[in-house]
Amino acid sequence: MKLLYFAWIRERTGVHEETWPLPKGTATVQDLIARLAERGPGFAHAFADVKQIRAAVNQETAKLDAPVSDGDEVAFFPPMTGG
Amino acid sequence: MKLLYFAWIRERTGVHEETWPLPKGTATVQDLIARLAERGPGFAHAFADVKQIRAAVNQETAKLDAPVSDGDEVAFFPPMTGG
Amino acid sequence: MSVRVQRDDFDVSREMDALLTGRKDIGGVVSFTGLVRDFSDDRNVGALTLEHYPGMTEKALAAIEAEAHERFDIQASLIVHRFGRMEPGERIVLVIAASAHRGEAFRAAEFLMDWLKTKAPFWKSEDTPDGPKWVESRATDDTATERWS
Amino acid sequence: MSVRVQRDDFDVSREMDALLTGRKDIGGVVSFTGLVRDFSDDRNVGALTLEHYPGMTEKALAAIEAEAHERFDIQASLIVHRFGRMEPGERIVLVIAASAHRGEAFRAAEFLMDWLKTKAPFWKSEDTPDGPKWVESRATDDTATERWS
Repeated sequence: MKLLYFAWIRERTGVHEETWPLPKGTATVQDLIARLAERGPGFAHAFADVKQIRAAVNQETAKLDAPVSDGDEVAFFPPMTGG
Repeated sequence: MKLLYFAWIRERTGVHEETWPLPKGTATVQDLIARLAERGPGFAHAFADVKQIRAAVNQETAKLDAPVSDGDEVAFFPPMTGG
Repeated sequence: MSVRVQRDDFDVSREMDALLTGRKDIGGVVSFTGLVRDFSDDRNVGALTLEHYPGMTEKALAAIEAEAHERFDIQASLIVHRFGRMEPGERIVLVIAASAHRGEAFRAAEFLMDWLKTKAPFWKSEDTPDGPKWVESRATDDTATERWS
Repeated sequence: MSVRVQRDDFDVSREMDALLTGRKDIGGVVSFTGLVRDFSDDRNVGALTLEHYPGMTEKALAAIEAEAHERFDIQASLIVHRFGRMEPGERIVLVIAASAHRGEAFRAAEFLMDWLKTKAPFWKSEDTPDGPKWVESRATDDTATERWS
Protein backbone atom coordinates (compact mmCIF):
# COMPACT_ATOMS: atom_id res chain seq x y z
CA MET A 1 0.00 0.00 0.00
CA LYS A 2 0.98 3.63 -0.40
CA LEU A 3 1.26 5.68 2.80
CA LEU A 4 1.45 9.47 3.01
CA TYR A 5 2.13 11.73 5.99
CA PHE A 6 1.51 15.48 6.23
CA ALA A 7 2.39 18.42 8.50
CA TRP A 8 3.64 17.45 11.97
CA ILE A 9 2.90 13.78 11.34
CA ARG A 10 5.33 13.93 8.42
CA GLU A 11 7.88 15.72 10.60
CA ARG A 12 7.62 13.19 13.43
CA THR A 13 7.73 10.09 11.24
CA GLY A 14 10.43 11.63 9.08
CA VAL A 15 8.62 10.20 6.05
CA HIS A 16 6.43 11.98 3.49
CA GLU A 17 5.52 9.05 1.24
CA GLU A 18 6.36 5.35 1.26
CA THR A 19 5.26 1.96 0.04
CA TRP A 20 4.55 -0.44 2.88
CA PRO A 21 3.09 -3.95 2.87
CA LEU A 22 -0.25 -4.11 4.69
CA PRO A 23 0.44 -6.19 7.83
CA LYS A 24 -1.72 -9.27 8.36
CA GLY A 25 -4.80 -8.70 10.49
CA THR A 26 -4.97 -4.99 9.61
CA ALA A 27 -8.60 -4.37 8.65
CA THR A 28 -9.24 -0.70 9.46
CA VAL A 29 -7.56 2.69 9.61
CA GLN A 30 -7.38 2.28 13.38
CA ASP A 31 -5.60 -1.09 13.07
CA LEU A 32 -3.13 0.52 10.67
CA ILE A 33 -2.41 3.36 13.10
CA ALA A 34 -1.67 0.80 15.84
CA ARG A 35 0.81 -1.02 13.58
CA LEU A 36 2.50 2.17 12.44
CA ALA A 37 2.93 3.35 16.04
CA GLU A 38 5.08 0.25 16.64
CA ARG A 39 7.62 1.16 13.95
CA GLY A 40 9.93 3.21 16.21
CA PRO A 41 10.04 6.34 18.42
CA GLY A 42 9.23 8.80 15.54
CA PHE A 43 6.16 6.85 14.50
CA ALA A 44 5.18 6.27 18.15
CA HIS A 45 5.36 10.05 18.75
CA ALA A 46 3.43 10.86 15.55
CA PHE A 47 0.58 8.48 16.37
CA ALA A 48 0.53 8.90 20.18
CA ASP A 49 -2.71 10.93 20.27
CA VAL A 50 -5.25 9.38 17.92
CA LYS A 51 -7.72 12.23 18.58
CA GLN A 52 -5.35 14.61 16.75
CA ILE A 53 -5.12 12.38 13.67
CA ARG A 54 -7.24 12.45 10.54
CA ALA A 55 -7.00 9.99 7.68
CA ALA A 56 -7.91 9.68 4.02
CA VAL A 57 -8.26 6.41 2.11
CA ASN A 58 -7.77 6.78 -1.63
CA GLN A 59 -7.94 10.57 -1.27
CA GLU A 60 -11.32 10.56 0.49
CA THR A 61 -11.65 11.50 4.16
CA ALA A 62 -12.06 8.28 6.18
CA LYS A 63 -13.07 7.47 9.74
CA LEU A 64 -11.07 5.29 12.12
CA ASP A 65 -13.23 2.26 11.39
CA ALA A 66 -12.96 2.60 7.60
CA PRO A 67 -11.59 -0.55 5.92
CA VAL A 68 -8.12 -0.59 4.33
CA SER A 69 -6.69 -3.08 1.85
CA ASP A 70 -3.31 -3.59 0.25
CA GLY A 71 -3.82 -1.57 -2.93
CA ASP A 72 -5.00 1.53 -1.03
CA GLU A 73 -3.42 4.95 -0.74
CA VAL A 74 -3.76 5.94 2.92
CA ALA A 75 -2.81 9.39 4.24
CA PHE A 76 -2.46 10.67 7.80
CA PHE A 77 -2.60 14.31 8.80
CA PRO A 78 -3.74 16.73 11.53
CA PRO A 79 -7.11 18.51 11.24
CA MET A 80 -7.12 20.63 8.08
CA THR A 81 -6.44 24.37 8.23
CA GLY A 82 -7.25 25.59 4.73
CA GLY A 83 -8.62 28.89 3.53
CA MET B 1 -35.85 78.11 -1.85
CA LYS B 2 -34.19 75.62 -4.17
CA LEU B 3 -36.39 72.76 -5.39
CA LEU B 4 -35.17 69.58 -7.09
CA TYR B 5 -37.14 66.79 -8.77
CA PHE B 6 -35.85 63.33 -9.70
CA ALA B 7 -36.90 60.31 -11.79
CA TRP B 8 -40.62 60.23 -12.71
CA ILE B 9 -41.34 63.25 -10.52
CA ARG B 10 -38.88 65.22 -12.66
CA GLU B 11 -40.52 63.82 -15.82
CA ARG B 12 -44.06 64.73 -14.71
CA THR B 13 -43.23 68.22 -13.46
CA GLY B 14 -40.98 68.81 -16.45
CA VAL B 15 -38.53 70.52 -14.09
CA HIS B 16 -35.25 69.22 -12.70
CA GLU B 17 -34.19 72.18 -10.59
CA GLU B 18 -35.71 75.60 -9.86
CA THR B 19 -35.75 78.49 -7.46
CA TRP B 20 -39.19 79.10 -5.96
CA PRO B 21 -40.34 81.48 -3.24
CA LEU B 22 -41.68 79.62 -0.20
CA PRO B 23 -45.42 80.37 -0.14
CA LYS B 24 -46.80 81.90 3.04
CA GLY B 25 -48.17 79.41 5.55
CA THR B 26 -45.95 76.58 4.25
CA ALA B 27 -44.40 75.07 7.36
CA THR B 28 -43.68 71.44 6.45
CA VAL B 29 -42.74 69.18 3.56
CA GLN B 30 -46.37 68.09 3.37
CA ASP B 31 -47.56 71.72 3.10
CA LEU B 32 -45.06 72.27 0.32
CA ILE B 33 -46.29 69.20 -1.59
CA ALA B 34 -49.88 70.54 -1.37
CA ARG B 35 -48.80 73.93 -2.83
CA LEU B 36 -46.72 72.34 -5.58
CA ALA B 37 -49.63 70.10 -6.62
CA GLU B 38 -51.62 73.28 -7.37
CA ARG B 39 -49.09 74.53 -9.94
CA GLY B 40 -50.67 72.83 -12.97
CA PRO B 41 -51.50 69.40 -14.42
CA GLY B 42 -47.86 68.17 -14.54
CA PHE B 43 -47.27 69.03 -10.89
CA ALA B 44 -50.69 67.67 -9.93
CA HIS B 45 -49.86 64.37 -11.63
CA ALA B 46 -46.39 64.24 -10.04
CA PHE B 47 -47.70 64.80 -6.53
CA ALA B 48 -51.01 62.89 -6.82
CA ASP B 49 -49.94 59.93 -4.67
CA VAL B 50 -48.07 61.19 -1.61
CA LYS B 51 -47.28 57.61 -0.52
CA GLN B 52 -44.97 57.25 -3.54
CA ILE B 53 -43.04 60.41 -2.75
CA ARG B 54 -39.90 60.77 -0.68
CA ALA B 55 -38.23 64.06 0.20
CA ALA B 56 -34.89 65.43 1.34
CA VAL B 57 -34.34 68.77 3.05
CA ASN B 58 -30.84 70.14 2.63
CA GLN B 59 -29.70 66.77 1.25
CA GLU B 60 -30.89 64.78 4.27
CA THR B 61 -33.86 62.43 4.04
CA ALA B 62 -36.89 64.13 5.61
CA LYS B 63 -40.36 63.02 6.68
CA LEU B 64 -43.62 64.66 5.63
CA ASP B 65 -43.83 66.66 8.85
CA ALA B 66 -40.26 67.98 8.63
CA PRO B 67 -40.08 71.80 8.72
CA VAL B 68 -39.07 73.78 5.63
CA SER B 69 -37.92 77.39 5.41
CA ASP B 70 -37.04 79.75 2.60
CA GLY B 71 -33.28 79.11 2.42
CA ASP B 72 -33.71 75.33 2.15
CA GLU B 73 -32.86 72.96 -0.66
CA VAL B 74 -35.80 70.56 -0.91
CA ALA B 75 -35.81 67.54 -3.21
CA PHE B 76 -38.64 65.21 -4.23
CA PHE B 77 -38.14 61.70 -5.60
CA PRO B 78 -39.59 58.17 -5.64
CA PRO B 79 -38.24 55.50 -3.25
CA MET B 80 -34.53 54.98 -3.94
CA THR B 81 -33.33 52.06 -6.06
CA GLY B 82 -29.56 52.12 -5.65
CA GLY B 83 -27.01 49.31 -5.63
CA MET C 1 -12.80 54.56 4.20
CA SER C 2 -13.85 56.22 1.02
CA VAL C 3 -16.79 56.57 -1.35
CA ARG C 4 -16.95 57.60 -4.98
CA VAL C 5 -19.75 58.42 -7.42
CA GLN C 6 -18.61 58.30 -11.01
CA ARG C 7 -19.62 57.81 -14.62
CA ASP C 8 -16.63 55.58 -15.44
CA ASP C 9 -16.14 51.87 -14.91
CA PHE C 10 -13.87 50.58 -12.12
CA ASP C 11 -11.36 47.75 -11.73
CA VAL C 12 -11.91 45.50 -8.70
CA SER C 13 -8.25 44.45 -8.27
CA ARG C 14 -6.97 48.00 -8.57
CA GLU C 15 -9.47 49.26 -5.98
CA MET C 16 -8.64 46.39 -3.62
CA ASP C 17 -4.90 46.95 -3.94
CA ALA C 18 -5.25 50.70 -3.36
CA LEU C 19 -7.37 50.07 -0.26
CA LEU C 20 -4.96 47.55 1.28
CA THR C 21 -1.60 48.89 0.18
CA GLY C 22 1.03 48.40 2.89
CA ARG C 23 -1.42 46.77 5.30
CA LYS C 24 -0.61 43.45 6.94
CA ASP C 25 -3.42 43.29 9.49
CA ILE C 26 -6.15 42.22 7.07
CA GLY C 27 -7.15 38.55 7.02
CA GLY C 28 -10.03 38.73 4.59
CA VAL C 29 -11.44 41.05 1.94
CA VAL C 30 -14.97 40.69 0.61
CA SER C 31 -16.03 42.46 -2.57
CA PHE C 32 -19.47 42.73 -4.09
CA THR C 33 -19.85 43.82 -7.72
CA GLY C 34 -23.34 44.60 -9.00
CA LEU C 35 -23.92 44.08 -12.72
CA VAL C 36 -26.64 44.98 -15.21
CA ARG C 37 -28.67 41.86 -15.99
CA ASP C 38 -30.52 41.42 -19.26
CA PHE C 39 -33.67 40.33 -17.48
CA SER C 40 -35.57 41.72 -14.54
CA ASP C 41 -38.97 40.45 -13.40
CA ASP C 42 -39.19 38.56 -16.71
CA ARG C 43 -39.12 41.69 -18.86
CA ASN C 44 -36.18 41.89 -21.23
CA VAL C 45 -33.94 44.75 -20.26
CA GLY C 46 -31.72 46.35 -22.86
CA ALA C 47 -29.88 48.88 -20.77
CA LEU C 48 -30.14 50.64 -17.45
CA THR C 49 -29.84 54.38 -16.80
CA LEU C 50 -29.02 55.53 -13.29
CA GLU C 51 -30.03 59.02 -12.20
CA HIS C 52 -28.72 60.35 -8.89
CA TYR C 53 -28.71 63.41 -6.66
CA PRO C 54 -25.21 64.96 -6.85
CA GLY C 55 -24.20 66.31 -3.47
CA MET C 56 -26.64 64.23 -1.48
CA THR C 57 -25.38 60.97 -3.00
CA GLU C 58 -21.84 61.39 -1.71
CA LYS C 59 -23.14 62.30 1.77
CA ALA C 60 -25.51 59.32 1.82
CA LEU C 61 -22.77 56.89 0.78
CA ALA C 62 -20.39 58.29 3.41
CA ALA C 63 -23.10 57.93 6.07
CA ILE C 64 -23.79 54.31 5.04
CA GLU C 65 -20.08 53.53 5.16
CA ALA C 66 -19.69 55.18 8.59
CA GLU C 67 -22.63 53.11 9.85
CA ALA C 68 -20.92 49.91 8.68
CA HIS C 69 -17.78 50.86 10.61
CA GLU C 70 -19.92 51.47 13.70
CA ARG C 71 -21.58 48.08 13.44
CA PHE C 72 -18.80 45.78 12.26
CA ASP C 73 -15.16 45.17 13.12
CA ILE C 74 -13.78 46.17 9.74
CA GLN C 75 -10.47 47.94 9.11
CA ALA C 76 -11.07 49.29 5.60
CA SER C 77 -13.92 49.76 3.15
CA LEU C 78 -14.85 51.28 -0.18
CA ILE C 79 -18.04 52.13 -2.06
CA VAL C 80 -17.92 53.03 -5.77
CA HIS C 81 -21.27 53.70 -7.45
CA ARG C 82 -21.67 54.55 -11.12
CA PHE C 83 -24.38 56.66 -12.75
CA GLY C 84 -25.56 57.14 -16.34
CA ARG C 85 -26.39 54.55 -19.00
CA MET C 86 -25.03 50.99 -18.74
CA GLU C 87 -25.50 47.95 -20.97
CA PRO C 88 -26.22 44.40 -19.72
CA GLY C 89 -23.04 42.86 -18.32
CA GLU C 90 -21.62 46.22 -17.23
CA ARG C 91 -20.55 46.86 -13.63
CA ILE C 92 -22.79 49.26 -11.66
CA VAL C 93 -21.54 49.23 -8.09
CA LEU C 94 -18.60 47.99 -6.06
CA VAL C 95 -18.45 47.47 -2.32
CA ILE C 96 -15.33 46.26 -0.48
CA ALA C 97 -15.00 45.41 3.21
CA ALA C 98 -11.74 44.26 4.79
CA SER C 99 -11.27 42.82 8.25
CA ALA C 100 -8.96 40.74 10.39
CA HIS C 101 -11.81 38.21 10.54
CA ARG C 102 -13.73 36.91 7.52
CA GLY C 103 -17.18 36.85 9.12
CA GLU C 104 -17.09 40.59 9.84
CA ALA C 105 -16.01 41.36 6.27
CA PHE C 106 -18.90 39.29 4.84
CA ARG C 107 -21.42 40.87 7.20
CA ALA C 108 -20.24 44.42 6.50
CA ALA C 109 -20.25 43.99 2.70
CA GLU C 110 -23.78 42.63 2.73
CA PHE C 111 -24.93 45.41 5.05
CA LEU C 112 -23.43 48.03 2.73
CA MET C 113 -25.27 46.57 -0.25
CA ASP C 114 -28.59 46.26 1.59
CA TRP C 115 -28.46 49.88 2.69
CA LEU C 116 -27.35 51.14 -0.72
CA LYS C 117 -30.49 49.62 -2.22
CA THR C 118 -32.85 51.77 -0.16
CA LYS C 119 -30.80 54.64 1.31
CA ALA C 120 -28.66 55.93 -1.55
CA PRO C 121 -30.39 58.49 -3.83
CA PHE C 122 -30.23 56.57 -7.12
CA TRP C 123 -33.11 55.83 -9.45
CA LYS C 124 -32.95 53.22 -12.18
CA SER C 125 -34.70 53.41 -15.53
CA GLU C 126 -34.74 50.24 -17.64
CA ASP C 127 -34.98 50.10 -21.42
CA THR C 128 -37.79 47.62 -22.15
CA PRO C 129 -39.58 46.57 -25.35
CA ASP C 130 -42.35 49.02 -24.25
CA GLY C 131 -39.92 51.90 -23.78
CA PRO C 132 -38.02 53.13 -20.72
CA LYS C 133 -39.54 52.19 -17.37
CA TRP C 134 -38.62 53.36 -13.87
CA VAL C 135 -37.63 50.47 -11.62
CA GLU C 136 -39.86 50.29 -8.57
CA SER C 137 -38.35 49.73 -5.15
CA ARG C 138 -38.69 46.13 -4.10
CA ALA C 139 -40.34 44.81 -0.98
CA THR C 140 -37.41 42.35 -0.70
CA ASP C 141 -34.94 45.24 -0.58
CA ASP C 142 -36.93 46.92 2.18
CA THR C 143 -36.90 43.64 4.10
CA ALA C 144 -33.15 43.29 3.56
CA THR C 145 -32.60 46.81 4.90
CA GLU C 146 -34.82 46.26 7.91
CA ARG C 147 -33.10 43.13 9.15
CA TRP C 148 -30.12 45.30 10.14
CA SER C 149 -32.16 47.68 12.28
CA MET D 1 -17.37 25.99 -12.05
CA SER D 2 -13.67 25.50 -11.60
CA VAL D 3 -11.02 25.04 -8.94
CA ARG D 4 -7.26 25.55 -9.03
CA VAL D 5 -4.39 24.77 -6.67
CA GLN D 6 -1.27 26.74 -7.50
CA ARG D 7 1.98 28.19 -6.21
CA ASP D 8 1.51 31.52 -8.03
CA ASP D 9 -0.45 34.59 -7.02
CA PHE D 10 -3.76 35.44 -8.73
CA ASP D 11 -5.52 38.59 -9.92
CA VAL D 12 -9.10 39.05 -8.67
CA SER D 13 -10.32 41.15 -11.64
CA ARG D 14 -8.83 38.81 -14.19
CA GLU D 15 -10.44 35.77 -12.52
CA MET D 16 -13.78 37.54 -12.26
CA ASP D 17 -13.71 38.64 -15.91
CA ALA D 18 -12.79 35.13 -17.08
CA LEU D 19 -15.61 33.63 -15.03
CA LEU D 20 -18.26 36.04 -16.31
CA THR D 21 -17.14 36.63 -19.88
CA GLY D 22 -20.12 36.99 -22.22
CA ARG D 23 -22.67 36.44 -19.44
CA LYS D 24 -25.55 38.87 -18.93
CA ASP D 25 -27.61 36.91 -16.42
CA ILE D 26 -25.46 37.72 -13.39
CA GLY D 27 -26.71 40.43 -11.01
CA GLY D 28 -24.07 40.14 -8.33
CA VAL D 29 -20.59 38.72 -7.83
CA VAL D 30 -19.08 38.20 -4.40
CA SER D 31 -15.37 37.58 -3.98
CA PHE D 32 -13.47 36.64 -0.86
CA THR D 33 -9.70 37.03 -0.77
CA GLY D 34 -7.81 35.57 2.18
CA LEU D 35 -4.51 37.26 3.09
CA VAL D 36 -1.56 36.46 5.34
CA ARG D 37 -1.79 38.59 8.49
CA ASP D 38 1.27 39.54 10.51
CA PHE D 39 -0.40 38.54 13.73
CA SER D 40 -2.39 35.53 14.79
CA ASP D 41 -3.54 34.84 18.36
CA ASP D 42 -1.19 37.67 19.46
CA ARG D 43 1.96 35.96 18.24
CA ASN D 44 3.88 37.84 15.58
CA VAL D 45 3.83 35.89 12.36
CA GLY D 46 6.57 36.44 9.82
CA ALA D 47 5.40 34.19 7.02
CA LEU D 48 3.07 31.30 6.39
CA THR D 49 3.88 28.03 4.61
CA LEU D 50 1.00 25.99 3.24
CA GLU D 51 1.45 22.27 2.72
CA HIS D 52 -1.24 20.34 0.85
CA TYR D 53 -2.10 16.89 -0.48
CA PRO D 54 -1.76 17.01 -4.28
CA GLY D 55 -4.45 14.92 -5.91
CA MET D 56 -6.78 14.94 -2.94
CA THR D 57 -6.79 18.75 -2.73
CA GLU D 58 -8.23 19.22 -6.21
CA LYS D 59 -10.92 16.59 -5.53
CA ALA D 60 -11.82 18.14 -2.18
CA LEU D 61 -12.12 21.64 -3.68
CA ALA D 62 -14.29 20.34 -6.54
CA ALA D 63 -16.54 18.54 -4.03
CA ILE D 64 -16.90 21.70 -1.91
CA GLU D 65 -17.75 23.73 -5.01
CA ALA D 66 -20.31 21.14 -6.17
CA GLU D 67 -21.90 21.24 -2.71
CA ALA D 68 -22.24 25.04 -2.96
CA HIS D 69 -24.04 24.68 -6.31
CA GLU D 70 -26.39 22.11 -4.73
CA ARG D 71 -27.23 24.42 -1.85
CA PHE D 72 -27.36 27.86 -3.44
CA ASP D 73 -28.82 29.43 -6.57
CA ILE D 74 -25.49 30.45 -8.08
CA GLN D 75 -24.66 30.50 -11.78
CA ALA D 76 -20.85 30.53 -11.63
CA SER D 77 -18.09 30.02 -9.07
CA LEU D 78 -14.34 29.71 -8.67
CA ILE D 79 -11.92 28.54 -6.00
CA VAL D 80 -8.19 29.31 -6.28
CA HIS D 81 -5.99 28.14 -3.40
CA ARG D 82 -2.24 28.75 -3.20
CA PHE D 83 0.39 26.59 -1.48
CA GLY D 84 4.00 27.18 -0.42
CA ARG D 85 5.55 30.07 1.48
CA MET D 86 3.78 33.45 1.64
CA GLU D 87 4.72 36.71 3.37
CA PRO D 88 2.30 38.91 5.38
CA GLY D 89 0.04 40.84 3.01
CA GLU D 90 0.16 38.13 0.32
CA ARG D 91 -3.02 36.57 -1.07
CA ILE D 92 -3.64 32.93 -0.05
CA VAL D 93 -7.07 32.03 -1.34
CA LEU D 94 -9.78 33.37 -3.65
CA VAL D 95 -13.41 32.38 -3.75
CA ILE D 96 -15.92 33.86 -6.22
CA ALA D 97 -19.67 33.22 -6.36
CA ALA D 98 -21.95 34.80 -8.97
CA SER D 99 -25.73 34.80 -8.99
CA ALA D 100 -28.76 36.58 -10.37
CA HIS D 101 -29.50 37.54 -6.74
CA ARG D 102 -27.03 39.09 -4.34
CA GLY D 103 -28.09 37.18 -1.22
CA GLU D 104 -27.34 33.82 -2.82
CA ALA D 105 -23.91 35.01 -3.95
CA PHE D 106 -23.04 36.20 -0.42
CA ARG D 107 -24.29 32.97 1.14
CA ALA D 108 -22.43 30.74 -1.32
CA ALA D 109 -19.12 32.60 -0.96
CA GLU D 110 -19.25 32.38 2.83
CA PHE D 111 -20.18 28.70 2.66
CA LEU D 112 -17.22 28.01 0.35
CA MET D 113 -14.82 29.71 2.76
CA ASP D 114 -16.24 27.97 5.83
CA TRP D 115 -15.89 24.56 4.24
CA LEU D 116 -12.41 25.28 2.87
CA LYS D 117 -11.24 25.96 6.42
CA THR D 118 -12.02 22.46 7.65
CA LYS D 119 -12.52 20.26 4.56
CA ALA D 120 -9.66 21.13 2.22
CA PRO D 121 -6.40 19.24 2.89
CA PHE D 122 -4.13 22.20 3.64
CA TRP D 123 -1.93 22.66 6.69
CA LYS D 124 -0.43 25.98 7.70
CA SER D 125 2.92 26.50 9.38
CA GLU D 126 3.64 29.97 10.78
CA ASP D 127 7.08 31.51 11.26
CA THR D 128 7.11 32.81 14.83
CA PRO D 129 9.86 34.28 17.04
CA ASP D 130 10.12 30.75 18.55
CA GLY D 131 10.50 29.08 15.17
CA PRO D 132 7.94 27.55 12.79
CA LYS D 133 4.71 26.40 14.39
CA TRP D 134 1.83 24.38 12.93
CA VAL D 135 -1.45 26.27 13.06
CA GLU D 136 -4.04 24.35 15.04
CA SER D 137 -7.56 24.04 13.73
CA ARG D 138 -9.88 26.49 15.42
CA ALA D 139 -13.05 25.72 17.29
CA THR D 140 -14.60 28.77 15.57
CA ASP D 141 -13.87 27.24 12.16
CA ASP D 142 -15.54 23.98 13.19
CA THR D 143 -18.55 25.97 14.38
CA ALA D 144 -18.62 27.90 11.11
CA THR D 145 -18.57 24.65 9.15
CA GLU D 146 -21.27 23.06 11.26
CA ARG D 147 -23.81 25.84 10.88
CA TRP D 148 -24.28 24.77 7.25
CA SER D 149 -25.10 21.15 8.09
